[in-house]
Amino acid sequence: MTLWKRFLTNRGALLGLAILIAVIAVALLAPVLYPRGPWAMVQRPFLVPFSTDGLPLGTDTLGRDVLAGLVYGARVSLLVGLVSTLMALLIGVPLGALAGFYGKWVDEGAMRFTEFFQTIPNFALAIVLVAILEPTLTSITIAIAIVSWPPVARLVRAEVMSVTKREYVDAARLAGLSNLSILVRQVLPNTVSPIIVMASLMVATAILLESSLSFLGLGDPNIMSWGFQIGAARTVIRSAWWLSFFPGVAIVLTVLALNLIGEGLNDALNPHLSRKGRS
Amino acid sequence: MSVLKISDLSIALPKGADREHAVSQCSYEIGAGEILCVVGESGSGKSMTANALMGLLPEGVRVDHGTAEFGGKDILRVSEAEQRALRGDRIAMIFQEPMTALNPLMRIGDQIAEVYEAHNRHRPAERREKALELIREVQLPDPEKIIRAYPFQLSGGQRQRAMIAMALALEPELLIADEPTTALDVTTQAQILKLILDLREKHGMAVMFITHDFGVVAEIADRVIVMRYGEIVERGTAAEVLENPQHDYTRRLLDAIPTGMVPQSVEVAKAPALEIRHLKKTYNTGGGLFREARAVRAIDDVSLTISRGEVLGLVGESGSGKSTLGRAVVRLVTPDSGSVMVGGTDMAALNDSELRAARHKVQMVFQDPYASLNPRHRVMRALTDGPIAKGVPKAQARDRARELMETVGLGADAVDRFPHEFSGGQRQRIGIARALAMDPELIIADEAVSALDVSIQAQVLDLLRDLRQRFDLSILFITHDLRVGAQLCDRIAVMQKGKLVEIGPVSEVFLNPQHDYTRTLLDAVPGGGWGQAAE
Amino acid sequence: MKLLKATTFLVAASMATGAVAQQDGGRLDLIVQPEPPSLMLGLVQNAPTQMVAGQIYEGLLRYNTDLEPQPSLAKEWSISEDGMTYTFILNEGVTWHDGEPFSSEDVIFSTKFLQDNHARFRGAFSHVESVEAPDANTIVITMKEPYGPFINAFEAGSMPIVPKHIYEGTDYATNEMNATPIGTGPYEFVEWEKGSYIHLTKNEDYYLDGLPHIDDLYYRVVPDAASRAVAFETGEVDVLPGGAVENWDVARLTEMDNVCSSSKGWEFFAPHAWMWLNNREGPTADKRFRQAVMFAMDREFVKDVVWNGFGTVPTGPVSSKTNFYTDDVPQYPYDPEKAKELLDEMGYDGTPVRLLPLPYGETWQRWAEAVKQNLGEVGVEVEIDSADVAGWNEKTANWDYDMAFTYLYQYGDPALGVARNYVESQIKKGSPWNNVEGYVNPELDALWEQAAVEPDNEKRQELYTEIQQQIVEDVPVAWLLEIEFPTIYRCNVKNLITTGIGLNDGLRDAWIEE
Amino acid sequence: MAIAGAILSRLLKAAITLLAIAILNFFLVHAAPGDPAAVLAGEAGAADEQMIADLRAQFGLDQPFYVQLARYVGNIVTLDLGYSFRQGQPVLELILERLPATLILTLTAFWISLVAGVALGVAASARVGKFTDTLITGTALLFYATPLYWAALMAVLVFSVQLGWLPGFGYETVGSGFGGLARALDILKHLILPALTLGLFFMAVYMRMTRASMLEVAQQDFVKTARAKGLNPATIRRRHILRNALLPVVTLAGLQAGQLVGGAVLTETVFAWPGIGRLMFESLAARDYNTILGVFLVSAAMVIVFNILTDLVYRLIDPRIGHKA
Repeated sequence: MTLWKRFLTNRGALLGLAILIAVIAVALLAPVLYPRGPWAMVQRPFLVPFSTDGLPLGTDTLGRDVLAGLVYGARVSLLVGLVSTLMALLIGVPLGALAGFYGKWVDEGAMRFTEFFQTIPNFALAIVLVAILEPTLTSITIAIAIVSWPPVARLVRAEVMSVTKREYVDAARLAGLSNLSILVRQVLPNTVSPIIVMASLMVATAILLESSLSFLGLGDPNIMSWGFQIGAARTVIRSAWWLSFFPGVAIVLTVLALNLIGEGLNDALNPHLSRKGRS
Repeated sequence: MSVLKISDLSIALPKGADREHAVSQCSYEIGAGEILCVVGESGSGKSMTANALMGLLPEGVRVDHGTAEFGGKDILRVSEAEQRALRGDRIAMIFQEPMTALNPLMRIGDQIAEVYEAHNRHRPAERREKALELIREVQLPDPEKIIRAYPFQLSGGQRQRAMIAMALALEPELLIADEPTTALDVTTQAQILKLILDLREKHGMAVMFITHDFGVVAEIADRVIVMRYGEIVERGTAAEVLENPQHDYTRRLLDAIPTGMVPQSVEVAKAPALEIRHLKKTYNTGGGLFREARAVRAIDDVSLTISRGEVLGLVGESGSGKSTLGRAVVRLVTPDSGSVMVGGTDMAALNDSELRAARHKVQMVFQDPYASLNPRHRVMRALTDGPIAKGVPKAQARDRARELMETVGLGADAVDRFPHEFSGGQRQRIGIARALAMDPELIIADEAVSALDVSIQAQVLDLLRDLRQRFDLSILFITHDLRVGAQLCDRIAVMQKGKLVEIGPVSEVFLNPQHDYTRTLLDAVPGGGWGQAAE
Repeated sequence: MKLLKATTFLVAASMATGAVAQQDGGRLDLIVQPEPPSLMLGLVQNAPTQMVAGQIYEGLLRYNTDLEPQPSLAKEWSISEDGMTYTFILNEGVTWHDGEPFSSEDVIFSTKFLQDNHARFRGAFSHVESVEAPDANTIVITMKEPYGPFINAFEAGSMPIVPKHIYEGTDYATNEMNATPIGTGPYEFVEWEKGSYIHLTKNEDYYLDGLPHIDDLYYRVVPDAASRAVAFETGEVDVLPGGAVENWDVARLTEMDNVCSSSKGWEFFAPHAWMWLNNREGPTADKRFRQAVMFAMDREFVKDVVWNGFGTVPTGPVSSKTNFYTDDVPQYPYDPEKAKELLDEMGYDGTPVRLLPLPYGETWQRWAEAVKQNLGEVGVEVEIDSADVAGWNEKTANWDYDMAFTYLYQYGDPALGVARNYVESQIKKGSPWNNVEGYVNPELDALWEQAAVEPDNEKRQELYTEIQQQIVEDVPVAWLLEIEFPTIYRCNVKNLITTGIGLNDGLRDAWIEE
Repeated sequence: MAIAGAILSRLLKAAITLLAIAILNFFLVHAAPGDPAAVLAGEAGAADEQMIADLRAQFGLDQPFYVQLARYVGNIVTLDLGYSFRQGQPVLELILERLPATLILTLTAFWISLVAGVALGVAASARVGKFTDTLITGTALLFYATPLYWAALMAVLVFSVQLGWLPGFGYETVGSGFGGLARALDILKHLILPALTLGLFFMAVYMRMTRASMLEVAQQDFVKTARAKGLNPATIRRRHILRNALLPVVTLAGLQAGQLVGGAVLTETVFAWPGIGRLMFESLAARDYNTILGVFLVSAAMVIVFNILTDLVYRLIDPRIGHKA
């Protein structure tokens, strides 16, 4: 069975994929759905959900449409999740690859560096970074990337080490290929699967992290994101539960979807570990 | 009187498997004190029956039809609890991989005593005593120490002995041994086979011995069953089957076995293709925080020469340094000192860029057909990457690749396929074509046929023999299997613990070994006596 | 000499306000937010410190909600006709919490201590020639020149009296006793569980008979606004000082049984919110742009929605609660069309402007968002900057902003709390509290100066009216709101707010009805 | 002996790491806009240059940057975390006051999540593919995807405000005068909600890991050996599968236990828990340099301590470590 087919037989993964596609679609269509943007004060504040036509999820503390905020928030969550993951990969993959491929002092040095970053308390570091750089979309993304690359480096290092031991890599050496070309063309492509699985989970974690930072008031004030919505609404949670409830659900669903996809990919890539596979 | 009587047994595979039944309509019995060998190649379904008897069938696989009568009951139909009561008590089993078959976190003594615990025998204190007795019985050294040892502290052979001790704990009527010696070195294998024979003698238990190796069959079997695709194709006493096989398949299997018949070697006296002088390589393991540094001499002052057109067999057990030597010749390992002269170049002395330019001189055929080809690259790429890097024009390299695929018998069109579309034997052929594509002066074949089934092994050896004649190849053929070595090589070199202990023409080494170790090795070859008798 | 007030009336007066006889005893839990850095009021004067330490330390005077002086450590006081001499008669039998007697020596020492450590005190005392203590219970202050607002500078936050016997000759900042403050106030320090609560207990030897009434005060530290609301709901705390919960919660909480709220107790501070508009550069340097901003903002909407109806839209720089206020000034109603006209007139090219909100919680953030939206509607693109308290400070103090939110206290008199933001002499980099916008108007500077030293109140009013009229025309900053911080408390807590600084010194008279 | 030596060498390495962290953070923290003097002055509501200059001199901020750094590093190597000018207390004292609360919270959450996670993971793996498994994995996935602070808010709403079962915030009942056991019980009551919400996420993590690990180990040869011995499934699961399956869980748990200490900011904030996470967050806003750096160092030290502890535990479980590679 091909990877894709195996993936599609996994009901959880399919559900995840469906949710994610929906979220992406909504994010892309945001300007079409709500041309006035998420900040427009459209009605009385604190309108209860399902009470007013056109405002199915009610309005927030300034009379802004909660649904519009959710729709625009999808863009930010996905963007921060994706970009910070990409950045983390850009740091972690080369570092891990070099460490795993060259071994010896390169490995030693790279792993010390990685360990160093793993010793610094992650979330605290993210907070300090955002506070220093001042909360903007860029600084938040950078901070998330900086705290999330070490596991990537470790994974890639382990994978590269294991792939480098395979005989076809020896064969490539004997073919006279250069180290760089072996690393890039023979080794790395064969480590892609676990990296993809990890990346899908990292996007999920990054979304959670972004929302946590926003909750602490370290969000970009010009950007409507889900974390921002919850953070802004937490003080009114008693009187206007829906303001933090719906963005919370949006986060849970998106993160859940990404996790389901990650697990589905993992199962599809490692059929011998999945429960349905034969021993 | 039969201990076990299997009638009309069929075991169904789950949907989507390559065939419907792992085992179909098999009937046989094992008598008390009898050793029955179940022989077959991978996928023949030979282990499935054993698993069914033990109630250890993998998920999705189930008994479809038939009975297995043991102690007056059909043990395929009894409840899980009854089956559990049988397991380890009246039927015991040992497995192929001694390295993984023991719980790494438990002491050997506890793992043995656990058998008593599982069946509620003896008081805890006595269990230890019993375990100690068993350890003595399977001739493990220093029993008091072994009982407290963890599996990782034991060698493969010792672990297999510990496994046997466990199996013997409750004096089973039937011992099922699933390829118990396949993963062991040849000398260890001989010892374990002897141990099983002794124990059979002493306890009179029946043994169902599953193997792929007719050599082992010759050593141990009373009766033999040959299986193919889940069906029994031949049965009889050991002597009948080995000497007078009735079924084509059996005959082919037997023919495929390198018999150990020693060919008269051709004298080759041309210029040397490879000259190794005083080669040394020492590995320093450990030196970390938690362990003491240890120096292992993988290659200890080895010198040898391979003439142009010669095939030199390099044999030795695991850890003898034979593979390290092969890898040092291609400079996948950099030796500490000494020289490796190939066509006037000292491979051991080149720097990185010189080395890249000289790589094509020596090529290698690897052991694992599944790991030696990049799963993401088409065959064409595997065959042309090297030549192109060497400077051969692309079109020419591609033509050559097609040609080579014809040569190794896969057809020119096969270049556009991915490795996973080929079987293990076919992949080894691709590996050989890849080596040839570089027009090397020397080929290192590192256990190139070890991972293959016997019949496939024979085909690949035939191909090598053929190529050798057509292209006048110089080959360093590394193997742990002396019989294979004897078939292809002109001269044999024997390595032990990094040292070259003997080197000479095949006939000399086999018929008139000079070194004790060589003799031990030859004696340990299973079915050695039978092989010679066939001559 | 003219005797202004006598002490004995006050106790009687406050007794009279309660119909029921006052009860002693009980425990009161209050929120303090954020956790104060220190309780040594002489060294640290930020809001939470003032709120807690105001029960421990005392000033010479207090001020009622009409900002009239009331006795505190001084039982009587007088001002000479020429406004040059202030005489205070101190209460007798006052002791420090450690039992040492209090005397005029402590007051003299405090003026020295505060000169070194208290910026606002330093400002007010720059007009003072000398301080003398003719006897143990008398203080005589001689001025360099008459200074009208001086009588408003004696409450505990402006001039806390600190113990000489503890601080004299020591390094004030590192004195170990800072951790266990000793004052003369109605409550004594017991313990401070950092991050959790501060416990004060009744001063049994307080010099006013029968006061205080409550046995124990617990100032609770709850960092999250929503949790603070929960704490009040679940009955864990009894008093939410102004600003302790977000405004949206106020309405909900006050609807609960036995819950009262009051907007009183802020008259002395009269917190006044505005946006600094950078008068030096960018579009905000143009008066028409600044006026357009005023017209573009729907300040009533913000008051109603963001502040839940609390507060008053201001007419200009002086709060309606502060002395010498006038509403006879140019008006800036919500008028986007007018704003657009002004922008067209100046030829505004669409340059985006940065807006720096005040990092004090969700209310302020919403406010910034509303302003952004309002300005966006008249075609001014606003980019909200973000910064925490330190970053906000840094940016405003170094003039790195286009528009920036702030709010400041007025301390009862324009000369104390208003002039500093508009006179040229107060344009100094490094402080976020002076003339940060860079407004320069020499003509007005002269009027400010004149008004400060004018002894006659009617004349002062005239001067301040003129100032207000001119300055509102110029819009150096965009005035947003006279902030009201309602205090929410259980109705059985009586006499909680009796002065112009409310909770900061109010617990002296408070009592709990069983 | 070997263990003692190993630990010593680990500690040395840890000391170097900590010093590097201190220096890096020193740069980071000083790169933030504003300084403690400005914040203090700013909060006072009125300030003049003299006041800010006085404060800066008092905090040593008037010195050149490298002098400040050298002074700080000098302090650190003599185990002096410096003085918090904002709080008027030595940083170490300040941290030690707050540390117990954080440790109680995080360790409780850690143990709850570990024990519950492993138990659920075992339960799910035992009934793989069945309803129980689906239910457990589904719930775990949900916990895994739920923002921690959101769960915390909801928990306060339901259990504290609506039902009134448990206190919604704080560390203990203030001024209760409880001592001894009564106080412990009181703290326990306050602990339940924050520890549970903090633990939920990690419980999901450990559950998933245990389940996957159990399934993987169950495929291994020695499990087949155990079955061939006739052991009953429960014994096999406990003695053979679980012990081996715990190895990766222990590794992960060790990594996270350390991170928990510095990572409880959110929980501490929502539940007003007087721990060091909050101390750091508040100090950051106040630019209380020494305190931020101190908390960072102590949290990083916790990570290291837990890593070493993990190694020791690992040694207890796995005899292979300590004997050879």
